[in-house]
Amino acid sequence: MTLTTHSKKRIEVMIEEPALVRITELLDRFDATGYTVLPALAGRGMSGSWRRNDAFGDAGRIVSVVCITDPSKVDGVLEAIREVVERHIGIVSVCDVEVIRSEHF
Amino acid sequence: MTLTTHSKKRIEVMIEEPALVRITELLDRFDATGYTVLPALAGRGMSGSWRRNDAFGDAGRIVSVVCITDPSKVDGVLEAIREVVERHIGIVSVCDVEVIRSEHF
Amino acid sequence: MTLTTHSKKRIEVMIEEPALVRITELLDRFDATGYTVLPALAGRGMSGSWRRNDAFGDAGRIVSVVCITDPSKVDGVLEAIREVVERHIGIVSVCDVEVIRSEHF
Amino acid sequence: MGGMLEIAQQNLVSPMVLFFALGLFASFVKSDMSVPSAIAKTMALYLMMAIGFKGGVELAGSGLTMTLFAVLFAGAVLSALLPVIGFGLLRVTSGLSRVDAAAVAAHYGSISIVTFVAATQAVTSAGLDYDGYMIAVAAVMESPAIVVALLLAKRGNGASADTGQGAHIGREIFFNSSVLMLTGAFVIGYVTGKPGLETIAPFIVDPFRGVLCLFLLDMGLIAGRGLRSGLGKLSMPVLLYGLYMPLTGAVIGAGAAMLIGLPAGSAALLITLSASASYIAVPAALRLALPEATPSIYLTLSLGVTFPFNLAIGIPVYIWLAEVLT
Amino acid sequence: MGGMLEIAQQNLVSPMVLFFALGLFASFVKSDMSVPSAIAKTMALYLMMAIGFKGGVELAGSGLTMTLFAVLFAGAVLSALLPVIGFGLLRVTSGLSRVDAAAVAAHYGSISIVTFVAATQAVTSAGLDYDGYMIAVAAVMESPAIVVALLLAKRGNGASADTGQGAHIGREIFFNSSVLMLTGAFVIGYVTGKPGLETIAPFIVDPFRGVLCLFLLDMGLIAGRGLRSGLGKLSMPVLLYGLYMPLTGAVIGAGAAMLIGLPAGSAALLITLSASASYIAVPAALRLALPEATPSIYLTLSLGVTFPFNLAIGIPVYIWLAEVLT
Amino acid sequence: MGGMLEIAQQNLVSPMVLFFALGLFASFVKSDMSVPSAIAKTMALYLMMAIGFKGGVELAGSGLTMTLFAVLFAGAVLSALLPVIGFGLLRVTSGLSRVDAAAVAAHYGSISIVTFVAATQAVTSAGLDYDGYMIAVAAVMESPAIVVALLLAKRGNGASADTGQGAHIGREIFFNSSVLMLTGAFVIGYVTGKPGLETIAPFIVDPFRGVLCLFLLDMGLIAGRGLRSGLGKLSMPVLLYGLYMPLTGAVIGAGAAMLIGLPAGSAALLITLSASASYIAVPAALRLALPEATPSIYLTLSLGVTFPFNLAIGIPVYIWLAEVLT
Ligand SMILES: Nc1ncnc2c1ncn2[C@@H]1O[C@H](COP(=O)(O)O)[C@@H](O)[C@H]1O
Ligand SMILES: Nc1ncnc2c1ncn2[C@@H]1O[C@H](COP(=O)(O)O)[C@@H](O)[C@H]1O
Ligand SMILES: Nc1ncnc2c1ncn2[C@@H]1O[C@H](COP(=O)(O)O)[C@@H](O)[C@H]1O
Ligand code: NA
Ligand code: NA
Ligand code: NA
Repeated sequence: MTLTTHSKKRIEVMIEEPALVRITELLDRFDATGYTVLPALAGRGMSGSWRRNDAFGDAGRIVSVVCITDPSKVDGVLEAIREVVERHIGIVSVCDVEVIRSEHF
Repeated sequence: MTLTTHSKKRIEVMIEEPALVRITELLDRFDATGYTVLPALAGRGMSGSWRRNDAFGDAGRIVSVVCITDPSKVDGVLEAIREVVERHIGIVSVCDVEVIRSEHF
Repeated sequence: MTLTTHSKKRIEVMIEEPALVRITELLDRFDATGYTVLPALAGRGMSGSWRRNDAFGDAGRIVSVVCITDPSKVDGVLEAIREVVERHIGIVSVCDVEVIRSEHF
Repeated sequence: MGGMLEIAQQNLVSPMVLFFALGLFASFVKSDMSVPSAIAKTMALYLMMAIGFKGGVELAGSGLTMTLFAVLFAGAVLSALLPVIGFGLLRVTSGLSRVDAAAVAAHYGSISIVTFVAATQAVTSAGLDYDGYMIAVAAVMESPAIVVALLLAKRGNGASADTGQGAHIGREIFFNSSVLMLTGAFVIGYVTGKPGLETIAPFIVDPFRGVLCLFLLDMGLIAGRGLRSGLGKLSMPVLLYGLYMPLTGAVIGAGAAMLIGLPAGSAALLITLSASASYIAVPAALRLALPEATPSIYLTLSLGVTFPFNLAIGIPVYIWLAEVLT
Repeated sequence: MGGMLEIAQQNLVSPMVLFFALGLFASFVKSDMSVPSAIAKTMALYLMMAIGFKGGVELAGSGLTMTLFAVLFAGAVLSALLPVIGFGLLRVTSGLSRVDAAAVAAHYGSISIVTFVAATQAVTSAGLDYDGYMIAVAAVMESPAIVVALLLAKRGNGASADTGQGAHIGREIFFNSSVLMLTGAFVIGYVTGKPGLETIAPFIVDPFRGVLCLFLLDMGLIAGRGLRSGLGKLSMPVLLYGLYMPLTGAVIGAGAAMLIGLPAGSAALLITLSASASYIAVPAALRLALPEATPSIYLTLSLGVTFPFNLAIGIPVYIWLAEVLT
Repeated sequence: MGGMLEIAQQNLVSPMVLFFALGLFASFVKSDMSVPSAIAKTMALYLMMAIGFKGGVELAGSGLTMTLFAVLFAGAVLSALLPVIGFGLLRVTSGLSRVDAAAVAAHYGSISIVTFVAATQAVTSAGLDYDGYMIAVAAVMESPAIVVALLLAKRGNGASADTGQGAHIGREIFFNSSVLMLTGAFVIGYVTGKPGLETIAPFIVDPFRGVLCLFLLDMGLIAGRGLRSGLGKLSMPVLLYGLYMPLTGAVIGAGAAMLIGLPAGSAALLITLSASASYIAVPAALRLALPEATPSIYLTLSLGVTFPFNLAIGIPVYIWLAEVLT
């Protein structure tokens, strides 16, 4: 690419909705500049399968939290997230991305 | 990263909703440990464009199935997915990710 | 992987919903073969935090536009997207993916 | 009871049809107006719940008669027969592939519950009555067309064998939301009768026509957008099919109604069912069972062409036909 | 007033119970029928708004009495006491861990507002009246059970300390949507009284039972799917708990009703509240406060086993019990 | 017809205002209560459909008069004029940039349909009548303010030229969902008249006030959360603008009403329209046409400050003003 881009990390946390607030508070605490929460419709994991329309309230639903952040912050954030997902239903993955406006991350 | 992470693959299948069940059954068959389905709002591809609110029922809507799985399983899964998306509307992509709790994948 | 795959780029644009049409028109203009729009539920960034259920109309909501496209087209597309997100609320990231049916991209 | 023109005129200035027109207009001026899909889906459930329940209550009042069984049987036969005719017509007149022709034909053999509901309103406005069992006929006519069309498509080798998906497809055909809600509410209405109806009438009877208006607004939006993007892709013979096939179905349905000796109101509904084309249940089933067929053809045709045609012009014609023939 | 069988039979053929059965049936034949979650959530809000408002209006008519305070107090005590009993029973009879036993017990100490609403309909159908303040009792009984169950779970070391999340959990327990809507609408109903009710009755009174039918259809779908996937994972002692615990609660609730001297209709509701198990508010609170507990156990039990039991069999029994004892 | 205090008091204990307060309260205690956005959007459509339709029916009854054209014209002028005044006031009193000042001014020139609807209820409760054409006035006042504000913003060089997006923006301004639904339903109501209204009254008339309560609950939640996060960021002069601008608009609107010689009920509505600030249509249009403006300023101000002010205090004042002046 000729356009200047910057290497960042894209953290994706799939977490049960009631515990979402724990992840977002943690991201606030670690100064992750931002995040976006996407709803999920259905899923399956070790604790069984679920569908959005087959649950009352938020319990049992998964949301996906996407946080693009600087590689320097990833270790701390992941360590903290691990603590949350160890008690709650959730999975975490990280991938490399390039971004165009580095002041946002 | 100082935190121990494990290399996995993130498979993303954009598939028309009526055929979703074919993808999830296939993932079950291949022992993919889990997957999450995200709804889409709108899109465009070779077969034209669509919007969620402009369709009745499920036909014409796309969902995104995300499955994070071990590299060793990817080939088999992709081959099977290819068969489904060859008959149905859908696209498939794979990227590398790191995960923190390998027992989940 | 033994299955033949093709290297592509996955562009992800988080953009405020009212400006979505600017991104999709731009993708049409650049002959990006397709894209998919995912809704978001909530988020936080430099311009504050938001939740889908706490906004009237579309203003204030973010959607995620995913476009998988050929590396050769990425530069042009990114440059054009940058112009849009400079005036609007939004962030852009790119990652490497492999796809199985190259005729779609 | 007045001529066709009077019925037609009365139909055209009903709030129902006008809200549909508003939706069409909004789509043509590219307005951002839209009804959330969760609401559209729930309104569809509601309309089927209401119409099914009322039908069951009616039947509980009138009891089971021979006519009931005759017309149920006729409905099943019509639903199975019309796709064969439609398929033949399409193969002869248009260049559609075997698979696409079968897919289109399936839609016209099956029924549109919203067209049916609109017809019940128009029938009532025209001063006629209809029998409760006509709702059961609607439920019966949903599925046979799909089965027949699949057989038509698979007889050739245009479609690959569909292994191991029979169970899904069967469920999609016979237990889809629409069939189950209609039949279920019908049975509940039959069991609970008038007293049951009284407890929930303020929900399923009183606001019914208003909800129908909102639903039709949404259908206008969707049909209009479908037309804008899809109309150009239809060849002239295919497009014409969207206009003459409902009339063909209507004539055959009218014949069946005469044979059975249905009263005018019910006859008008059987004719409407025969003339109407599905755009919810059948597309979903076909995406699973016949993915090779091109959705934009059958959706544009049934939702963009035939539905508006039936709503604005067809229904008055069918009512007039029923009055003349019975 | 009739015997128990008559009430039971009348209950079983009400549209409410039949739509629940339709949902169960649809889930068993694996139909794709579903109610969008946005609608289900709104219907839940609606039911609480309506029942809360009407309760407040009733209370405004009858005024504050000693009985009111007595029954509010009794409600709080029942909600705190029943989890202790349930916890003990589970620990003795089943192999559930301390945490899982506490979680299950919390659900049965708290209440199901939909069971309550269904009971108000059945009470009315049985020709009885109930007092408006019973809605306040329902609100009061939502939360104490959760607090007690958390204490039971944390007394052991089965659960790690939950640092710094107290505020969230407290809000989730005392200001959850369900408690707030019930209480808020109750207060508004009390303040605006009959004139206020008249302005919005066509929204919250007339269509109420119809909305309840649609809501119960959805609950049937969800309960059925929960049962299909979860029933096999429950051991027999746990499963039986889902049947005898409501009856245990009912008996204790009946005792409280007698002590206070409640009239039959209100007594039937207090008994129903004691017998019912939560499946909305408590699960959400526990996922936050007690994530170690296994959701599939408490959800399958309260929604899949106890809810249908109460709806079909329990409520008539509780009404009969109330009539016999008062 | 009673003094201002009486109207005010009656307004404050209406279910409408109390449900709004419940929403505010829930947001302040950080409850998780929320109304799904699909429902909020549909309720907004519903309110406009209902109010538009009823207005059209009224007009069909009363016929086209000179007053109608005079007040439509006055509405357009007010909507174009108020942003100029507001812009001037903001530029003089606050440190807002040209672009932000223009954006805020646009909101106050345009209207809030929910404030309008609430005012129609209060007007009726106060024993007054209003003319059907006032709904057309509401539709007419939606858009001119946006155009004028864009001109104000672009006269400077604070905003870059917006090339090639004119068509989108034009549609967003003149064919947005809100304008189209109001106008469309108005025309349909006019065409179908009283007989049309009768068929759908159980949907659009009877439950109207109840739906409004649920909608206002949601507005309370959203306004409260907006206030919590945004209030601190508003400077005092900007905040005060949210209180004196509605009053300024009201006085100017009252002048126009006197000039035309509107009867009290309609005058109260014209005053309310002038005093109210948009928070749905204008923000969406401005994000497209003037993305440089800061959303948190105009949203917090119009939804968090002015809307509650108008609902609780403004409307009674405007009705009293109309009664005094006409
Ligand atoms: N391998 C995976 N890929 C994508 N999503 C997953 C995966 N495993 C689990 N999930 C999601 O996370 C939820 C909880 O997973 P679990 O804790 O394994 O039950 C599931 O219901 C899925 O929605
Ligand atoms: N290159 C792409 N990137 C992202 N999504 C795509 C892409 N191509 C297609 N899609 C999605 O897949 C759907 C079907 O694609 P197609 O089969 O090409 O019509 C589209 O409507 C989009 O939602
Ligand atoms: N680092 C990030 N990772 C993921 N999403 C983000 C990030 N930063 C911002 N966003 C999303 O983009 C929106 C606007 O960001 P901003 O312009 O920084 O306020 C936020 O509300 C988030 O939904
Ligand atoms: Na047909
Ligand atoms: Na209980
Ligand atoms: Na104004």
